[in-house]
This record gives sequence, C-alpha cells and structure tokens, in this order.
Amino acid sequence: MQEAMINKAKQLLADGVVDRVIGWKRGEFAYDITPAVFTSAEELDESFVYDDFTAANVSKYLVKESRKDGKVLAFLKPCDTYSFNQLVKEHRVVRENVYIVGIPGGPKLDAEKIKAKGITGILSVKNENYTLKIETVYGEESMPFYEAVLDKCASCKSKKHVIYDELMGEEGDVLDSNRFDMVEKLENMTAQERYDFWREQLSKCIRCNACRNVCPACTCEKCVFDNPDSGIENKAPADSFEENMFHIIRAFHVAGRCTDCGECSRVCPQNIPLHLLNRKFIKDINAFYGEYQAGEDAVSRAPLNEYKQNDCEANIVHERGVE
Amino acid sequence: MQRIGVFVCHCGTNIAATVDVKAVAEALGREPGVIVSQDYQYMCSESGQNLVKNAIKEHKLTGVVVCSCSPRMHENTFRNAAASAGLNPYLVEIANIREQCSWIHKDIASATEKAIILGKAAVAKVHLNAPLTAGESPVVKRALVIGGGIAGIQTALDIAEAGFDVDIVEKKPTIGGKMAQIDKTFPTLDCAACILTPKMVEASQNEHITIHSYSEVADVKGFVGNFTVTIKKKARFVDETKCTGCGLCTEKCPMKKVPNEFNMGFDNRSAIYIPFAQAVPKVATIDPNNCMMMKTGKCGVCSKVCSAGAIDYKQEDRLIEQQYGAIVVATGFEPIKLDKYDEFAYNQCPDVVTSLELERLMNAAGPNGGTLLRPSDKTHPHKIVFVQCVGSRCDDSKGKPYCSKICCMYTAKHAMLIREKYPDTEVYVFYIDVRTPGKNFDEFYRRAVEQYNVHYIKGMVGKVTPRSDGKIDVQASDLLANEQLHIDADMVVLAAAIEPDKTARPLATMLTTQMDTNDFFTEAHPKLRPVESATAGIFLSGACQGPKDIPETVAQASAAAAKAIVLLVKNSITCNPCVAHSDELMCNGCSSCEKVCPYGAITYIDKEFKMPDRTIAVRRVASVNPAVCQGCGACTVACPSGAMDLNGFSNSQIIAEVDAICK
Amino acid sequence: MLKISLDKLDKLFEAISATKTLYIPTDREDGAAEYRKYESGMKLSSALNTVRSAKDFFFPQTENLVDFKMDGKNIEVIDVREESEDFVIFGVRACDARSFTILDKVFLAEPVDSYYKNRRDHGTVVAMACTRPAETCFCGTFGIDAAAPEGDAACYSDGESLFIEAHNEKGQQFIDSIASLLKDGDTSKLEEVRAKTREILKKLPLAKLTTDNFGGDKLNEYFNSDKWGELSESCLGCGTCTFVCPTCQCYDIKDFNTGHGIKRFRCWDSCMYSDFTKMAHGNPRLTQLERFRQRFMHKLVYFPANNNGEFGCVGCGRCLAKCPISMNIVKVMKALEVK
Amino acid sequence: MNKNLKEQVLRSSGVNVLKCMRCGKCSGTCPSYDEMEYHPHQFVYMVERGDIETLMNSKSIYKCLTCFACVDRCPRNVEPAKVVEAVRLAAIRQQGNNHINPNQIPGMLDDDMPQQAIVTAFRKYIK
Amino acid sequence: MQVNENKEFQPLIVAFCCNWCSYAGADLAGTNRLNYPDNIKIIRVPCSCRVNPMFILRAFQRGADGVILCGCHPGDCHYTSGNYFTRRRMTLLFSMLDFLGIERDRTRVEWVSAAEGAKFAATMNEFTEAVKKLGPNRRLEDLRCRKQ
Repeated sequence: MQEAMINKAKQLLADGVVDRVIGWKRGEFAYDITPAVFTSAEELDESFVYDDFTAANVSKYLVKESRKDGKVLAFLKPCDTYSFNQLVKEHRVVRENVYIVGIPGGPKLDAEKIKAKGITGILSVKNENYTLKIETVYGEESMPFYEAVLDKCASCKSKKHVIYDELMGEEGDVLDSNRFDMVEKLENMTAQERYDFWREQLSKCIRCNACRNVCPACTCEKCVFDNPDSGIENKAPADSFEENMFHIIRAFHVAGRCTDCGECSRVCPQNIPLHLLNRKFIKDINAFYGEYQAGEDAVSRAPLNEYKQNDCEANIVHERGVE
Repeated sequence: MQRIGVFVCHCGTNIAATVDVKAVAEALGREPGVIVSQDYQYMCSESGQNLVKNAIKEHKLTGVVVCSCSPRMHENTFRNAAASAGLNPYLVEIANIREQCSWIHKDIASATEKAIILGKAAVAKVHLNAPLTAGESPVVKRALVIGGGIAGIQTALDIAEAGFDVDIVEKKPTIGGKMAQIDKTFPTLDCAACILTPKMVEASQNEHITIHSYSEVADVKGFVGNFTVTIKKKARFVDETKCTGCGLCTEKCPMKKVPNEFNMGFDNRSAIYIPFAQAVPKVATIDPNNCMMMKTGKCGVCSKVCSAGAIDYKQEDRLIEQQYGAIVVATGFEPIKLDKYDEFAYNQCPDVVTSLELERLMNAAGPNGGTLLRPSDKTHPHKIVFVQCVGSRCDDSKGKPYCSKICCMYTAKHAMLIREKYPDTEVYVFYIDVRTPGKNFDEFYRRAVEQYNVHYIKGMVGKVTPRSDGKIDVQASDLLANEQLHIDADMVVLAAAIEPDKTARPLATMLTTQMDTNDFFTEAHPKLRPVESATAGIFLSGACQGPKDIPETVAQASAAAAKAIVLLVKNSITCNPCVAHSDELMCNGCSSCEKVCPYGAITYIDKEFKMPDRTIAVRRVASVNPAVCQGCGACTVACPSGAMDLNGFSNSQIIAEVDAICK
Repeated sequence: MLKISLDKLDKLFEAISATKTLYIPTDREDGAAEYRKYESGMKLSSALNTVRSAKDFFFPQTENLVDFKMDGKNIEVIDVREESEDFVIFGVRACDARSFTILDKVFLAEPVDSYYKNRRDHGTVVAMACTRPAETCFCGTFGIDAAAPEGDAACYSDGESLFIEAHNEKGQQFIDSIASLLKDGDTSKLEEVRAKTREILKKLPLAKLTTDNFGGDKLNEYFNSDKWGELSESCLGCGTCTFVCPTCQCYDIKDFNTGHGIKRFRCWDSCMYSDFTKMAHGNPRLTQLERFRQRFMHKLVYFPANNNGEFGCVGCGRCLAKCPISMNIVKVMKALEVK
Repeated sequence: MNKNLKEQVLRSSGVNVLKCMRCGKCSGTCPSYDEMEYHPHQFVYMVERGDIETLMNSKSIYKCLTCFACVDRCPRNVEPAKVVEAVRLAAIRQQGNNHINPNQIPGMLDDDMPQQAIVTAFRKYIK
Repeated sequence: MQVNENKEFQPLIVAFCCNWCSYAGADLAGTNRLNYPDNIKIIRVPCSCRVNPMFILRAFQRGADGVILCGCHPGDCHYTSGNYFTRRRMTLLFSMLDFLGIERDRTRVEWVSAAEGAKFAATMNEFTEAVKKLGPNRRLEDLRCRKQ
C-alpha cells in the first residue's frame, strides 16, 4: 500500500493537481510516526510511511493546511473521513483546497501494548501472518497481532469512506461494532461504583491537553479552558472537581460532533479511557433522539442544534437503570 | 473601581415584617464596591426614587442595586429613575426580596440571611454590568402581503389606506383566492362574488397597491423594518401591460379541453385562459403544459388574434427584488386530499363531491349555470347526504387532529340553499357535534332544521357504496335512535378538512417563522399577540394561522394590517439592547449558533483578521443582527468556544451570581 | 557493598516506612507504573520507569503558595506553608536522579525557591540502577550511566540481591536506618550484570546520539534554523512532553477565588501552551513554531549557556514514548544538528 | 360495577377508550350491527363507564365478526374491535361461572375418569 | 454546608428560572404566600436555554447541593424553541453526570408556567426534600471552596 500511495502522491504532484501531501513520516523506531507535509518526490521516497503504526488522524491538520494557498493531498483512512466531513460541515476546512484519497484503514497497532508485554528495546516490528515478530536488543520476541491492536481499531465502527475524491483499494462497509459494550457495563454499575471508577481514572489526568489538542472536533480558535474570560480557564487539575469538570465540558462540547475516532484515548499519556465519555453521549443521542453518526454527512444538523417537540424529558435519566 | 449604591425597600411591612431590612442594608454596605447602602419605606414611591437619583448624583454611582419586589414589577421604574439621574439604565439590578423571600418565609433570621445572599448576588452581578444603549434600525415604508385571497386583499387595502405602499404576491393568475369560488356566504347568504369582487377591483385600482399575480416569493433576507424579498414573476407568456383582457384569445384557442381548476374540474377551459370573468388582473395566461404552440411550436392562434400584441411565447420567469419593512403572510388554506378515505368512495363515484366542489356546482357562474345537477348523469338529485368532519378531528395517523371550524356552518348553508331552491330534495346531515359559536350562527343552523326541515342525524357515516342503479348507499349509525341506517342517496357531499396551503412550509423556512405540527403558522402569543409571528416584522393574516371563516379572516386581516401599520409609521425601531454578540476573534464560524437561533438573527461574514501568529487571514465569523435578536441566549450555549455572549446576562455575570449565592 | 536479598524487599520497605514516608514505583491497574506512598503489601514495579517523573516530589504539579482572606474590604495574607515531613523516594532511575541536579540549578540558585528547598531538604533519593534499558533511552548522551545512578544513595540488583551504597551523608543516614537488615555481600555477580547492562546501552538505537554539536555557544547556529517550521508543524501544542519531562521546570502562578478567600497557587506551565509567558503587554512567542523552538533551545542551548554546559535533558525517553505525534528532542537534535 | 374488570379489559385490549369522540362511525360501518344488542360505540362507552358485566353477559360479544372495519375507520384510532375482544376474553377467563369448581373435582373422581380429563379441566377453568 | 448532629442538614440549592414563565411562576408563589424552603436561591435568566452546563457545574463546585432548572412548558417558550434545546442539553448533561456517578437526584429540569405558582412551590419543596435525603454534595465539590 505504501508504495502505491507514494506513487499516487508523486503522480498528483507531477500533474500539478496538488502541491503538497499530508501523510506520515518515518521515525527513529518502528512505531514513532509523525504526521508530516511532503512537498517533493524525494521527500516522499525518503520518509513517507504507511504501515501498521500510522494510526494518527491527519484530518485536524487540514484545518490549517486547507487555508494555505494551493491544494493539499490528504490520505484519509475511513475513520479520518468522518472527522474531515464533520469539519466540512462546521466550515472549519476549505474543502476545495483538499484532494482526498481514501485509503484502507486499520487495524493499527499500539506500541504501548507491545511494551506492556514486557517487550522492550524494540528495534523492528514485522507482521507475519498476524504474528508480530519483534526484534529487540534483548533478542527476538513475538506476539499475536490482535493483542497489539489499538483499542480504537478493535471497536472499529466503519470501513467506509464518507468523503473522498479518489479511492485506493476497495470500499468497505459500516460495521456492527461492540463499541458501546464498556459504556453499557458502566451504566449497569451502581452510582458508587461508577464514581469510584471515574475517580480512579480521572485522578490520573495531568491536564496535558493532548486529548483536546488531538481531537478533530476541538478546533476552537481559543478553547474556553485557555480563555481567562470564560470563567472556567485552568491549567492544572488543582482539585478533583477540576479533573471532572474538564472532562465533562470537553465531552459536552463535542457531543453530537464527535465522530468517535478514538484519538483522545490513543494519545492519553495516562491511558484514561476518555472515549467512553464521548461514547456515552453518542449512545444517549442514539437512544434519545435516533441514530446519529457525526461526520456521516456534511449537512445534517447536530443533535444538540436540533429538537423535536416530542423529545424525551430530562427525567428519563432519573427514571432508568440502577441508582 | 466600582461605586455601587444599594437601596433596600421595606415595601411597607411587606418586606420589613419578615426581613430585617436594616441588617440587609448594613451587610450589603460591607460588600466590596458598595459605597452607599440605605433602606427606605417605599423605594418605588417618588421620594424613594429621588433617594436613588440623589445618591447617583451625589456619590457618582456606577451601579445600583435595589432590593425590593420582583424585577418584573419595577425594574423599569428604577431603570428610568437611573436614566433620569444620568446613569445608564442597564447598570441597575434588582434583588427580589419580596416575592422570592419575605412573602414565602416566616422566620425573620433565615429570611434576612436569604435576602442578604440575594442582595450579594445582585451586587456581584452589577459589578459586571456594562452600560447598554438600545440601537436603532430604520424602517422601509413598504409592506409585502403574501397571498391574494380575501385575507391578503383586506390587509393590503387597510395598509394602503394608511398611506403605505403595499405589494401583494399571489401565486395564481388572479387574486381572489378561495372566496372567489364560493357561491354564497353564511350566515347572511349574500353572494360571495358580489362582496369580494369590488374589493378586488379596489385593490387593483389603489395607487398604493401593486399586485404581483402569478408570482411567488423566492427568497427573503433581512429583518424587521428591512426585509429584502426576491419575487419570482412566473412567465405567463402574455405581456400584462399590453393585455386588455378582451378574451378573444381564449375564445379562439383551439385547445379547449383543459380541466378548469376554478370550477373544480367540472368543465373545461382553453390553454390560454382568464380564470373567471372578474379576475384581477384581468389578463390572460398561457398554460404551457397544454398550449400547442409551447409544446409543439405549431399553432400561434392567440398571437394572431391579439390586436394588442400581448402574446409573448418567449417570456421567461423574472426575478424582482424589493425592500419591505413588514411582511404579512396570508397564504390561506386548501381542502385536504381525500385519497385516504376509501370508505366515502370519493375517488370511485363522481356524485360524491366535496363541499367546495358543491359550491361550484351550485354557482350561477359554475359548470351548470347554477342548476344543481349530479356530475355523473346531469340529473337533479332528490336525496343528498352531507358528511361532516371528513378528515378533521382525527388521530394523527388518520387525518387532521383539529376541528376545521367552518364546515358546520357551510354545510348548514348548503343544506338550506338546496332545500330553498329544490324543496323536493331530502337533505340529510350526519354530524358528530354541530359547532356554531358565532354571531347569528346557531340561529342559522336552527333555521336549517326548523324552517327548512334538514334532517340532522347524530352519527358518522361508516360507508358509502355506489350502486349499479346510480344510487349511492350511505350506511351510517343514528346514535340517538340506536340504529344503523341505509340511505339511498343521489349525491353525497363531504365536508373535507382544511389544511394550510402547501407553499406555507417552505415560506416559513424562508421567513424563519415557526409553524405548528399541522403547518399552521404559530402566533407570537396565542392570547395576546394572535396576529404576529414570533419573528419581528412578520404578521399573520387569515387561515394560514388556523381555520377561519370569512368574517374572522377579515377581522384578523385588518388586525394584521394594523400591526403592520404600527411598524411602518415608525421611522426607526428601537432594539432591545440585551442581545447576543459574538467575539469575532474567538468565533470558529462553525454555524452552531445559527442553527439554534429561532429568529435568523445570525449570519456569517468572511472577514479579514490579523491573527495572533502575525498572519492575515480571512475567517468566517458569526455576526448578530441586534435588530432581530430577541436575547434568548440559545446561541451562547451552542457556541463551543464561548465566543457568543449575551448582553445583560453574560457568562461572567451569571457565574458571579452563582458564586455569590454559593459563597 | 551492603546487600539485602530481593525476596526481603517487603521487610526493607516496612523498615523504611516505619520511620519515614516512603514512595516507591508500583504498577497501576492499567499496567503503567507510578510513584505511590508505600503501604504494606505494595510491590515494587518491574517497569523501567514511571509515566510521570519523580520531579513531583520536589516540584508538584500544583502547590499553594499563599492564601488571602477578605473580610468586607480588608485583606489578610495567610502563609500556608508547612514544614515538609521527611520522606524517601525509592527506585529513582539514573535519568530522574540526574534531573534533580538540573532542577536544583534552577530552584536553589539565588533567589532560592524556599518551597522547593523545603521539600528537597526533607527528601532522600534512593536511586536504582537499570538492567533493561529501552529503545527510547538515551541518558548516555548526557553522560549518565544507567548502571551507576546518582542520588543520595543508589541500589543495584544482580537478580538475587539488592546492593545499596551511599553517595552522601543523607544517603549514609538512610543506610544506617536500615542497617540491621543489610549484610555485606559479594559484588562479583553484580559487576557482571552491570557490564552486561553497559553492553546493551551501547547497542541501543540512540546510543550514538551526542551533544557534541549543541551547547551554550550554538545560539546563532540554531535559533534561525529553517528546520523549525517543518519540525513544529506537526506539533499539537499539548503539554504532554513538558508534563512527563523530569527537567521541565516552568510554572505559572494563579489565583483561585474560593468564594471566601483567594488561594494563590503555582502550577506547571508548558512552553507548548499558547499563553506561555503571557504578560501584560501580550505574548512574546505568538506562534507554535516559536514555542516549540523555546522548549528545545532551552534544553540544548540556553540551559547549558547558563549552567556551565549542563544540558536540560536527561534522556529518560518519556517524551519519545508519550508524544501523541512522536515528535521529540531526538528528532529535533538529528534534524537540526550542524556538524 | 367492577373496577378490576375495567382495568383488565383496558389492559388486555391496550385501548384508550377516552380517545373516543362519540362519532359512531364504528357503528355506522359495522356489518354485524343488527345482530348485536350492544353496538361497537356502546362497547367503548360502556367500558369507559365500567359497565363490563352487562357486556360480558350479552351475546353481542360473540356476534362481533372481528372484521376490524371499525378499527380501520375510527377517526381517533380507538380500535373498538379490540375492546370487544377484551370483553370476550374477560368472560372466558371469569372463574365464578366455571362449569367446575376445583373443590368439586375430588368428589367427581372415579376409576373410569381418565387423568387427561382432570388436567384439561384445570387448564380450562382455573386461571 | 456542614452536617451538624444537632441541626438538620440544610442543602444549598440554585434554581435557574426563565424570565417569562418560571420566574413569574415563582413570583406568583410569592404573591400567593406559598411557602417553600429558603434553601432555594433563584437566578433569573432570559430563557432556560441561556443556562450553560458550565453554570451548573460551577454551582456544584462552589458548594451547591442541588441545581434545578425551570423553564416554560415545551411549546410555550417565549422564544418559541429555547426550552426544546434546554431539554436536549440537560438530558445529556444529567445523563453524563449520572454516568460519572454523581447522584442523579441533585439535578432536575421542571417546566413551570407563569400561572403555576403552586406547582413552583410544590416542586421546590419536593426537590429540597430529595436533596436533603442525599446529604451534602461530596462528589462534585471543590474542596478548596468548602466552608471552614
């Protein structure tokens, strides 16, 4: 795939269709891949990479990139196209300035999961028939491919590209995923258990803002948490309340806009399952207001910007499930 | 530094009996920024107000807090007092320590404590109050009336009478609407045409009224006082300015087999036609779907016979743009389609007709020249059954949930007219309830029963079956006799429910006005503002707001006109200063706010900005029109970046109140 | 050297925690390691390092400085400082152990940061030599020997026993306090283990990275380098690298209105954040490029310029592992380097 | 009047009788009208009043053809036929009118009585 | 608020009321001298849709034990649609708070018209009782703000 993508990019550059390419750049190890902009065939040959570790969603970079002169080629995985489409809906990207090539998505790998197996000193990772052969300074190691798959890919919602100019490889379908299982499990706990669960998780937060800054839905010119006039600006979780508040507001601000791309949890240095908060909103929206997938199209109204006269009342929350 | 004055009212004993007003004044006097804190018997009295005014002048106050009754009572009083003393009126806050404190609590200690907290919240808020000035927005002295039925005509005439220019947009080739098709009107039984057509002529001749017939509203922009409307004048292939309405073309037109919609399809018209004799404007229109010239390019007879040279086969739709200060919606109603009601055999049997069809069948200008004949065999019917509430008062899945209001009366009218003209005819009316609230209405209905011997039977018709002998079997229950009836009728007349015109829904979207689930326009207040929509500058006339008979329609039309005139006489409108505004530097241009604005007050503009990273960028940012915004604040919450805020109820003000209360 | 059998670690921890508060790296439920206050039964993590560095002990993420109390229009200033209790941090890796030297240069230089000093005075750092360095490790680049960590005292494991030696008086006091558990041991096997570790260190992918071309005198070479644009364009502007970094020491001072008073506190800041060093006049570094550059110039040029050539990085590799888009100091050094 | 019976009929039919606007279209459309002592609209009204016993004892409940014309035509979606069905069910379920009372059964047993008959009796008459 | 053995726990409750219906309803309760607890402190907003989730969290941070939001009945909004948006926002917010293990009875939305003074008083009585049963808000408070 990588070869084909490089060739496609070179051709589009040569034909003058685009003048730069956003993709992924090889790093020092097998897995430390950085999103990058390439402007020449030489650069592409030298360091463009597309492999099992290119999980980063490049859609958000297009907010900035699409406002520059010229046209940029973006390789988007299925999940990335949802993010991009949502940005189109919110007028955050200039669609005309992006040439989208849809590419097959994951499952992508999580280096942390390999390391969690005690494998360290990683020099290279190869996928041989869904067994990872890992060369390390301590010798050869191996593990099953699927045990190293990113959580976000393990509960993939769709293999379909919802927006593109051109497609490479075969188009996939929207999948039946088990993505709400964990949310449901939590819902079935008692309030005390849920409280304890989230306290344990959110107390790990170091407020690095990685979840917010990587989120393709969080593209505010100035975030309320960075704005001293907003009344809720803060830089560090000085109290458990602030840990809670940051994550409630963060999730609420993307409610109905979050495409469930899973980047927030992927980048969290403390492994907080932040996507569960987003998925809770998605699950509620589906249950209360009908199935809705943000980013599926670029025109429909976000559920929080819409209403029906016979919507359920807020006390539905008080009436259901265990306390 | 703020210089805030606090004024605690005793309200006689209303407050002072349960709240220790001295303690409140003293406690609030210790709050940061408060430099004077007083109590007084009656703050709202003239001497009380003077106390406030003098303090403003003497202490150079920058903010005033009055602890008194509800702001719904006297907020304006104290704002005006402040303004007269030179303080911006929006620097006044009221702490409600009467309705929400002294009147509901009994314990003096706790009521006093609560009054202090409420006072502190008001002080905290007033710290952040900004002086606000109500903006002004000019008013274009021209009105648009959408719909040229009796409602639209009446509204236009009234507005014109007041001296304002007014345009009527009517989608049909002539104005007149449904009333033009009606034979007689209840309860007086005068001829509809006789009272309507003079009004139509009056409208056409009024120098202030411009009629755009065969036209539609294509786009609406702007806001109260300053709407820009694009009107699409559909091509009628006849030059309106040249056509004299002589009618020669319609006589000579070889294509004469077009069902005549004015007569509900009971007879035919030509491809070039004038809907009816008294049409206004009396101008011919070519129906391009049936004209041979338009379809095949062969014919051109009308063009040859027209001495005025008015025929123009090449005419195209034309868009005209016009500014208006006010818009009146008068889109009226349509009878519902009866396809869903197989049991009444409407689609199988030509002798089952709707009431509107009966109007044409009985009209002197109708297909039979005023003689009531069965459509099937043109014989005189001897037994006629009327069925009430067809499609009205239904469960949502079965029809319209509302009462169509006019059917009881027109059915009584029909029954009476038929019995009067053809005494040999038996008339049955099957009803659920007879609803006749209205001046002389019940008397009218009783006359039908007592004087004209119309058989009113309580019970609904269950099934209508055309028989091979030409009779129609009507099966119904007589609930009072507790028996099932079979009537072999000659004709069945269905009182079909009425619904808003199909064009109303897209129009409402253009106007950003609200509609109910039945597509009737929603009035701004069901009791107190029945002819205004919630969108400023848009008024409602006639049946577009709900089912209405003619007198009610005319009354509402004049009321809407009056409301429009009230707007048009002003040179400018004072806006509510407590409106939303967007911080352009923070706005993402994501359109969330626009989506939740019920007034269409938010638009987006591309604007050049010097960005924090020293670059120049063109960004899409929200812009609130303060003349349209009503200040609900929905946008402020929809905005993820917090760029949108509300004057008078800003984020920081509300947070300050929360903080003060939770201290 | 004194030693204790590895299976008697529990006893060691019990003994330490009997007199002082003890913090050890331990495994969290999600597998990651973090320092926690020792409680009976807690196991020492086998992970190479903790997600958060050990700097929290001396320079916590948030710290109250002073309280103000308002009574009507009067303001009272309340010093909330408390004398720190004595504590021991056990199992600090060589990189983190060195980080304290760097932090000391910032906080203990005049004017001395008394909040930091208070904690530093009461804390004993017991370091732990590495035996299984990871591919992200490059402490060697900064002259750190992972097999011979600094700290008040240091521990080494040969797989059977834990050897402990003191580096200073504080370390000696620590050893004295647990002397009854220790006995003299043969270090021959330990030397083998250390030699092996040093062999591994040489084989690590970043072993060849040097600071030869960086330092306080390189301002002109690097400040206006045209590489910064390319390097910084992928940066998300989050604070992960700075918050997991053992040497990042920037902080912000803020006031929090509790409703009945003001708490003045400091919290970590990040040069990646848009309001970093924002002042009354505005912000001196308006673009992400400038802020990104600040971080690396600080560690590789400014810090050595002001501190006798000492670099502001210890090669712990946390930012390499945790940056959401894998942009890090190693990539910057390699891209920037002018030989 | 038996309140429980009314509730039972309302529950088992799932019909909201209060939606009826008494137009009589159900009876106007009923092909079995003349056979019935109580007509569809009366069923709805009598159930609303709680007068279920009268209906249960009327042969009308067996005259309804369940043709559902009334259900189809009812402008208010009241579904009279379901009410009739529910009353019929209530009559069938009623225990007081059982042909056999369980207490009587032991006395009726003899060696020739097949066990199957006893089981059937219980199944049919005891709820 | 401190729980005192001798004194019953007195919760602090913030009520956001829309200007047109619920605030007027509260006024009517006052005019009719209908008692409700002084635990309730009302903040006037133009429409329930003005209430940002932020304000609700803020109240809890600062020591509120319950927050209630009152607006016009659905369909009666002075601004035609505000309360419909409120309903969706608050449903989701409350569901999220519940998901985080915050006691669900601490939050509520009620529709109170300008004519429903009695309903306003009854609602406030009932809500205060419900919050009293829960005891002080501990799961969503900011310890720094707790009163000494």
